[in-house]
Amino acid sequence: MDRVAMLEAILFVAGAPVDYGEIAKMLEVRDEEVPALASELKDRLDGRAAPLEVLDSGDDLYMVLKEEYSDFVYPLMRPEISRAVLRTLSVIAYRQPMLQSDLVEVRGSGAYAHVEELVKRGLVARQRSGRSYELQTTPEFSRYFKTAALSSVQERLDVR
Amino acid sequence: MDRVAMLEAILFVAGAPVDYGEIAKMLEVRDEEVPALASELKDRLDGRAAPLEVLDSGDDLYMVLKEEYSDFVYPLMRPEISRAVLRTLSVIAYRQPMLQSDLVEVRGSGAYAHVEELVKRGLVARQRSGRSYELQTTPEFSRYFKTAALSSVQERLDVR
Amino acid sequence: MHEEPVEILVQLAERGEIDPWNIDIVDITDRFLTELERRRELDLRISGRTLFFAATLLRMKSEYLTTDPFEDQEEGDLDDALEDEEILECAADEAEPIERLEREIQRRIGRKRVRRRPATLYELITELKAAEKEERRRRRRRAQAQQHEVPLPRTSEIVAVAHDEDYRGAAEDVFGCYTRLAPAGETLTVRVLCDSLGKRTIDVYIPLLFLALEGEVELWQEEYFGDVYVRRDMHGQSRYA
Repeated sequence: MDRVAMLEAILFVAGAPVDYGEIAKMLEVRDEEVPALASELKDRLDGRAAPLEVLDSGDDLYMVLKEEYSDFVYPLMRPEISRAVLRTLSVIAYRQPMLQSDLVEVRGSGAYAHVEELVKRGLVARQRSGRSYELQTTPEFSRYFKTAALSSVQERLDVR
Repeated sequence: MDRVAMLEAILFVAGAPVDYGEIAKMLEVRDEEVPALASELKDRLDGRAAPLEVLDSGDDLYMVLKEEYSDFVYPLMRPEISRAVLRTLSVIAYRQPMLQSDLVEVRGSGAYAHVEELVKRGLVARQRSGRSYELQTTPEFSRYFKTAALSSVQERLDVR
Repeated sequence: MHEEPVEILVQLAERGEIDPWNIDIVDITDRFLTELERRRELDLRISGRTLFFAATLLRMKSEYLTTDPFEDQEEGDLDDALEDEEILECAADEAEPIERLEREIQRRIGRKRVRRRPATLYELITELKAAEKEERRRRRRRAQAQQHEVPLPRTSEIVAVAHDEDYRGAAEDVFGCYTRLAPAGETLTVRVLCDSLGKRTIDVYIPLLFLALEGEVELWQEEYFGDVYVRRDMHGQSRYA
């Protein structure tokens, strides 16, 4: 069977970044062969104007919608996370580590409920710090961002 | 933006069948135009040897892995219907039409919840019959298991 | 006039400068009382004020806790646009990167939907086989339970059978008779076996129970006091065949 298509099949069903090692095992190739297969898959996706893109972090691969398509689809498909919660998460990710009291200053009192939801989803960690809480994103959250090439934003995310 | 790629983006994110109507609304086209877009997407997927295929029921579209690729990837994934529910479904499929009370006799009282789930998934139809319900599989059932006629399912299920 | 610590906290909370959620009222009250005692200035009026402030804080906290989060969310959705404008005003220099970050987060987290594969026809068939096995087991259990209501063999009879002829020999005889009458594993009644062997029910039934226990045959009964059926258990590995 076509290994590049097999790789696409794996990434299609994964729903999260997949380690080189895991991919290599499933495809019965060596770890070092994974980047070449990924790059061939990228070419194929571009070749047929697919809305999909393969993010390669050097450790894992992640297939996501290209940015312009995600802007179009997610607002319509009603993502599980509301726009307001997403904005709160972005502020925390950008400013982390951040005091909850500072967050409320920026996002209003609705932020308490947002933090509650984000902690429950395992995207934000909350730790007592004096009279307030210190907030930062979790390793689970970072897992989705290993591949980010977002210059200054990336630096902020690498704080931890 | 490229409507065919937009359609692919929608189906990629949905991970479930999406109604013609919903697709038409998102793409801002008329319902009648959806099948043509679907067929163009099929051609593109074939063209780049993608492991994906578009299933068109006439009411909705569903993007799934082609069978040969699902045979390769699926052993690594969990099925969306639990084994217990699948077992209940198999009994209904084999004995249909079947009274819910007889089903509970065979499968235990957990079967009520299973039937609930199967009805919601559109795989089983439930019709009042005296003091119980009569259960049978739906056309969606045959479509789900990719078998053309119910009778052939019956034959294949005839393991005794 | 010096402001008391608790009063300061209340004012801070009222001005929205601290989150009442994060105040440990017990701790603060204790510390305050300890401080007063240390200074040997304990006085009922101050104590009363302390309690009053503590109560106020408690009320604020309980009000926060009892706010319906859904009510908040609905309002929140309507306020989304407002909040977004707010954030642009608050941090103009940060608004652009945060917006970019938000889109990137949505793209990645939104993808997070673990796809489950559809069930296959093969699995459906496998489960059907399992269901049948399960049902046989259930029937067997029921049959065994009902057997105890059918004329019960007396203990002396069982002992007699087990002693007179060793049970394995008796089981071999009964099984041999069964295979002769039902070479393809068909279903027979115990009555037929008794007639064929010319034995009493008890002399056939006890060996059958042994055979059922060893997984050679299945025994069941469809109605109270009705016939007891025997069938070869195809899943069992016969030692007698």
